[in-house]
Amino acid sequence: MIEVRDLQVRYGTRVVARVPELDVGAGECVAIVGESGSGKSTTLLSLLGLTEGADVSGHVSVCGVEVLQASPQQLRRIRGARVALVLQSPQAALSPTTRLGTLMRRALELHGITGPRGGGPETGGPETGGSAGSRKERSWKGRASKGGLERVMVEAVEAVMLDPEILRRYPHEISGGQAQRFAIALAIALGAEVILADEPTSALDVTVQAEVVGVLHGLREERGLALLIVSHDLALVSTIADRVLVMKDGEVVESGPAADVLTRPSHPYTRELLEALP
Amino acid sequence: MLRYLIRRLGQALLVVAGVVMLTFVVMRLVPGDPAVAFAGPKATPEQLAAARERFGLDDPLWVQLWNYVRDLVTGDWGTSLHTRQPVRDDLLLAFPASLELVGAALLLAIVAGIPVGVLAARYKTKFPDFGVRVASMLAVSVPVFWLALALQTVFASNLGWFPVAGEYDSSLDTTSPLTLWTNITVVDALITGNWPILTSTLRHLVLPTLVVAAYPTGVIAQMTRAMLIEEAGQDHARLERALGFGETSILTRFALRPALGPVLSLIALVFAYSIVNGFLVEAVFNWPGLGRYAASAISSLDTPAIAGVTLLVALVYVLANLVVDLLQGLIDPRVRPQ
Amino acid sequence: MTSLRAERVTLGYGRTAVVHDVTLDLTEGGVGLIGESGSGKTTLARAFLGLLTPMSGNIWYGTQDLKKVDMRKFRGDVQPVFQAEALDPRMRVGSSVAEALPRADRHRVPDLLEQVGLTPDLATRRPHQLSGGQRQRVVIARALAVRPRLLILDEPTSALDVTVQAKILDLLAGLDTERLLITHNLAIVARLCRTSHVLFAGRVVESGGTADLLARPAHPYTLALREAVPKLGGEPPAARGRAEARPAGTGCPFRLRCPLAVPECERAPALREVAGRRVACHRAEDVLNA
Amino acid sequence: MTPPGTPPGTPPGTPPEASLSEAGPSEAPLRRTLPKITDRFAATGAVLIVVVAAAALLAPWLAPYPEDAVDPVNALLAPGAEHWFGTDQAGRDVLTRVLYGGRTSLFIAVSVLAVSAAVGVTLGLVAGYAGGWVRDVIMRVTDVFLAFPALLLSLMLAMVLQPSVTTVIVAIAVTWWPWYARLSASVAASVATRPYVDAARCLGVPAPVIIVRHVLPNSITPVLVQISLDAGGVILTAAALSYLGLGAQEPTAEWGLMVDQGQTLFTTNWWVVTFPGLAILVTAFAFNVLGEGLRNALDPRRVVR
Repeated sequence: MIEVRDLQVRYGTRVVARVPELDVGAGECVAIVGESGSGKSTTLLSLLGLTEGADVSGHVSVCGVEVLQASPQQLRRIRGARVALVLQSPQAALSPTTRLGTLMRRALELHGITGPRGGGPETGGPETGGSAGSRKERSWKGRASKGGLERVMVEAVEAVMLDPEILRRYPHEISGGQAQRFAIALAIALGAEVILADEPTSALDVTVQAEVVGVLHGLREERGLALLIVSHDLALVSTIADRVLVMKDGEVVESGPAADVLTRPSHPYTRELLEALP
Repeated sequence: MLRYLIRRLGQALLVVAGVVMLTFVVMRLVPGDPAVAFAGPKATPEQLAAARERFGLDDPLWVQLWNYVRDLVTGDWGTSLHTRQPVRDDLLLAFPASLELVGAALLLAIVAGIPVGVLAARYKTKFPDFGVRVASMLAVSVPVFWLALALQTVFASNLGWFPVAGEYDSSLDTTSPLTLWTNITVVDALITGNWPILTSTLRHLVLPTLVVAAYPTGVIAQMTRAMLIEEAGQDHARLERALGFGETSILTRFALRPALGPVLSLIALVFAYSIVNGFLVEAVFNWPGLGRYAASAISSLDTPAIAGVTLLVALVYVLANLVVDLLQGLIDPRVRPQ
Repeated sequence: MTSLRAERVTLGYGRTAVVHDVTLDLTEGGVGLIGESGSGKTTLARAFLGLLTPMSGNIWYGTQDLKKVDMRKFRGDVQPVFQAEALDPRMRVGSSVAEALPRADRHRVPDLLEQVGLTPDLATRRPHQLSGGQRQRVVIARALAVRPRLLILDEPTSALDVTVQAKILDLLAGLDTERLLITHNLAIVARLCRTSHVLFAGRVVESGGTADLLARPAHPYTLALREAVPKLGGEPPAARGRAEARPAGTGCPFRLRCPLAVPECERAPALREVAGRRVACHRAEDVLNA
Repeated sequence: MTPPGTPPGTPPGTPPEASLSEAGPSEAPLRRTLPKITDRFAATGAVLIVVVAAAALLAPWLAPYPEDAVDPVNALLAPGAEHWFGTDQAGRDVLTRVLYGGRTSLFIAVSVLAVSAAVGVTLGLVAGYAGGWVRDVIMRVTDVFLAFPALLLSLMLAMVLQPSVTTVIVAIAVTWWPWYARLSASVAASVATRPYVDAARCLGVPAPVIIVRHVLPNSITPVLVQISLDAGGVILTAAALSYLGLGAQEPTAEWGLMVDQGQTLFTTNWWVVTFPGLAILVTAFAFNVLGEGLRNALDPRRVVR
């Protein structure tokens, strides 16, 4: 799903990230670990062409699209619809004056989604759940003609264990963990195949963090989504990642299967990180 | 919600009370005896005493203040020294004309300023942005009285495209007299279907409206641009980009609404400012509004009239701010009182 | 030991209380206040520093009410270490430290900086020219300048990278002052505090010896906190969807999230003695045996 | 409690850890491209102001004629080699009057801004730092003065005092300070909640010292930007007052007064009104350009840097 070779991101003459190789296949979870200023978030954003003002070179292929050569239109088509982004700051990442349901509907309409996709595990919920959902969706806006769209929305929200009632709320009315789970719900609704998560839990309390990570992990298990997580928390990513890249000062200092990196770190910086853990 | 409303109303009342006090103080400070001004320079001592009695000038200061407030509340805004009419009646005639001019100008400013601000934000750092910024800075830098004179000279006196002065062709008063309802000529003409006066008023409105609109258009465009650029730099814009929305769509569908809050506050401010700014324009175009009334009041040291105009404008300011504060909740759910 | 004690304090801003009826004793060996966002822990810290007057209840400094204490003496005894932005961005850090000293003692600035492991030449820098770890050392140096007996540490390391955190903790652990540590991080409490209190929704839900408390929690929230900390190579967490549920009205504030909740939890539990510590839970015994 | 993130937009030269409160990457392009234009704006404004100020200050040397050399024979001459801007109805050289008028305008602007910033910022800082009822009282008084239309209060004051340049300064300053009080109060209130202010309080630093040492330097930037944006407004208001006959009086050279006296001649002798009007426009524009440039360059939101 993601294939990166010799990626280099520069602001002016300063190289902020250099990644020789990064691959994420379907159903895989890869983590980039590093401290502040290591270039891990830059790497993530460059995969969607969102590093404005930066000079990006190398080869980046996401869902079969050559990101660095793609036209703005091509990029916009994969953004959201095939590759979803979950950002660090929960509520701040949602427009303050837009109801969550409105945001989701606009995103769905933008990508031409009008109803549930045929087949697929996401539409095959149990009968009772489905009818409960349709009752809720009707009470939500009372427009039967939009039923298909509403159904996608309600199912997506329920898949991340949120009450569909949340679609009527504004961002400041929900908690940090709910905001992050809603961001994931957006990915589900749009049928994304890849989720890029930039420190998805570092603004959250530990007890909430477990839930968000749990949801992400569940999606990967059940729906075969590819997951690329950026985090400063080695222990956290060790619980869900297949492979880990450790970055420091813009360079990848170590990479490999999670078990190897954690048990037999080859780079002194990785050892330092491991020792700093409680 | 109710508690917020009461608190906000209380605040507004406090400000109005302060304005009344301040007006009173300044009026007491005005040199020249209002009794002399009222009774005339050749008045006998008896006439003067009667005038002093009439205005309560011999009472202690706090009694005078009390009487002043009581009169204001009961609708007695004093008698103008130069028109010899109750100030309230004068204001009821002059204010609608000012409102007509400022209302038209502000409407123009909003309709032009906000889209132009959006355009600048969309193409920030590019040519349209540069053009909008320079133009809006020119608009806020131009002295209104000079712009009024210039437009009047060029488009009315020299080219003759628009009438030079007045609110409408006064000969129409005899051919198709206007029935007054709201005292706002455009509205009255529209309600009563008085087309000759309506078209004449609209033609007379063009130049003064343009002049009064210059400043509000400039600041509204600047504020819209600044707030939009700030919103588009927020985290949520990054998520919207990541969802595949284009820049224009992010600005108009997601950033504009939160950005409108500050713009709305600005509009309230500019509204009051424009009424006063309009004074200078009214003087040039001989528009029968508050400005013309105030100007003649000033030249005749007509304190009750000046105080009336000041109070009225302050009231409008307080009211505009109150309305805008309550409207904020409609635009931005975050400031919606619980 | 500087005795500082909160007795049934309720704290808040305006009319809204965020800390309810908390009684706390700062005893020897370091005291930890554990809580997540919204637990009221920072509000409590501000009250202990005399920056916030309780809505009800008292803070005792020795035998005196903090409201009536000679603040000059108190300030020399109790100093804060805040997490971030604790240095004036416009000021050279040397001047920030010097602010704590009487004019005659300004010459101690280089010594103080060395004491916290900084080179004295950094004194002429401004905060943004330093790294986060260096800034936090300056903050500690300033607090130490008045030779306090008690440091109130409010998330002293949570804004720092993990590798830097460890070094700041070493520094703090080596200081010969008493401390009240306020944090969400269980690991650093274990390191710096002999006793701990767990705060949830503005109430103390469990107090006791830190080691004991973390080894065998008696409150389901303490247990949940401990379990939520990811372990290297541990199992992927499972989502339950209720981590942020906040019930309205009276009753145990944790009941909607509690796996052990029973109808009885609609009634607010009082703090009671269970297995050598104080717990506010009807089912503390069951948690202990779980 | 924001844990470390990795903002890619960290400006060069900052140590990596210094980027905790960093702006996101979406701002990176802004920061990279805007300074080019803002610097151009600020620089253009500054150059224009220097030119205007120099022309005003050096008027006695630059002006081709004495300030009020009346010459009725040569009244209302059109612009030409002798009189670049023509002459007015009294035969005075318009260029000379415009140059001298700059002195009046700039003097008024500087005085008004200095007085109102001193009063407004002092009250605002106290209000913002103290909070509670102190803030309420100061802010309500401020609200009253804000509700007073600036031009109208000036008119009333100009009636109380005799019309003169000093009257204009007092009148405008009375209506101008509330803006700075309100602005600095809101900035100071947010600065007052910063941990470094709490830390200073915990060290027992007295409140007035905290205000001067910590709150003032950290809240002054937006006020300075506002002042530069406002200078144009003061000049316009002063000109308007003079235009209404309530400001500078003959024979003082003042742009508003010149427009007032020449307004009946606009159709016939355009130069008498046009040049003083343009002078007001250019000066106000210069200050606005500078203020805009500063606002963007200093970005009040990023006070820290």
